[in-house]
Amino acid sequence: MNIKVLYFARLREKFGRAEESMPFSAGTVGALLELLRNRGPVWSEQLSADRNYRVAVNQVLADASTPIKAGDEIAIFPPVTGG
Amino acid sequence: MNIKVLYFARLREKFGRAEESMPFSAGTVGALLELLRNRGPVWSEQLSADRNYRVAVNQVLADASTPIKAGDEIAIFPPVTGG
Amino acid sequence: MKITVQETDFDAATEIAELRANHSRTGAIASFIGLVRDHNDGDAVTAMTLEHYPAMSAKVLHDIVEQAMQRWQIEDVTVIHRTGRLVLGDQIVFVAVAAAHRHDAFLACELIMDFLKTAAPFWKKEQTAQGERWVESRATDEDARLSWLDSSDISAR
Amino acid sequence: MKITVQETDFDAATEIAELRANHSRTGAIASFIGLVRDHNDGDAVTAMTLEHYPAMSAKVLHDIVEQAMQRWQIEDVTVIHRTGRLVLGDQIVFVAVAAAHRHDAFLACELIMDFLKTAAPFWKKEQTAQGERWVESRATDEDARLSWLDSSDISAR
Repeated sequence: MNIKVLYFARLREKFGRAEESMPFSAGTVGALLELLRNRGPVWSEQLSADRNYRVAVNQVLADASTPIKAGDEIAIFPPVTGG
Repeated sequence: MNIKVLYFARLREKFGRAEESMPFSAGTVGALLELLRNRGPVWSEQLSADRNYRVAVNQVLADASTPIKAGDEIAIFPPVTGG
Repeated sequence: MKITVQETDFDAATEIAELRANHSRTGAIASFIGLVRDHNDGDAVTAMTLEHYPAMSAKVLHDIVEQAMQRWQIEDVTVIHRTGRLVLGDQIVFVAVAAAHRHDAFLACELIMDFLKTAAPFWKKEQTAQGERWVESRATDEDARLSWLDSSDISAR
Repeated sequence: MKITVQETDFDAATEIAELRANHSRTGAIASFIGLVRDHNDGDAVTAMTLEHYPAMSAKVLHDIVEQAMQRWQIEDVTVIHRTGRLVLGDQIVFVAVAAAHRHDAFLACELIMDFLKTAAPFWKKEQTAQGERWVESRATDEDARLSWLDSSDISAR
């Protein structure tokens, strides 16, 4: 199955991409983060558990246990600073 | 000595006047109120101690013990309802 | 600081633009507009007349604004209160507070309104279907004023 | 209810006039404008770029406004958030709440801003004399959000 992953703000810059479509076998947000951390030092550093970032699944805030299914839109971003 | 007394809103209507200049021998707000109450039933009723009204001396809120001197401007009015 | 009592209407955007001018530290503007609404105490209201004590009203508004400026970090404040005859939907009062941070602006704006409601010498006479009547002061307005007296400067809600 | 995320500027008076139209029960309008200010964390700021997550930002703003409308007696709400490049003094965000009574309007307006600051997916990148930098989120904003969670509907400050 394929999912869409979006990155915003500092993470978009660090990862050098705003979005990507990627294969992902059914799992959770936690499993996706683990997969991304294995891409290399920038990824493992920015997405380490002690970093402050948020994950949304289909535009709703999620946590590590949130399930991901085919076609979902996952967004990973730093704490928000609007207003 | 003479003082100026102003009346506002409901009290202005009840007393049939917006302001007056009146002789008043040195005393307090309490003494002035007693003098006004002696003018008749409308005055004694509107200015009775259980009625809710305010007195200002020279545009500053006062109480019964506030002294009044020659030339002072005394205002008597209902609780405010602006805004 | 701009404090005026006037019969004429005001334009909120013009006032806010003036408030912002020359205050580059301003990051937040909280403002309030009070309007003549269609009902009060259960009766339909069509219009009202606002009376004030001219020698005292602007003075009290100044005192209130000074209290707010001593309590929070405020850049500037505008207060406009109208008098005379007003009809349904008309603007009655405008308060705008410019500050570096939003919490200061919100608190100052609300305090100014709460104190204005209970201390500034204005009186409303409403025209209703049942005739004219002087508006009664509200215990809830006095409660609102009192709520500011026993709270610390920056406190939880 | 009007909620927009846009690059273009807005005019507060136009927005307030639209908010008032068709709401004769409205006696109070509390509003807030957030501006680009000249300093942040000690450095001079000359401009900023605001990025957002388009599919999510308006959705979150809607959710926030719904929460406020369930909590207080609110007639109508307008929220405008700008994105893109903004310079010193530019308007960033506008929130206006129309209600019968002022306390409801003030509380709703402040809650919407506090929740927006901590939940709506917008990010600021500032241009300072020291170069570009992403704005850091503030613990005080999170504290402000939390302050709404354990308070009753009409509570002392």
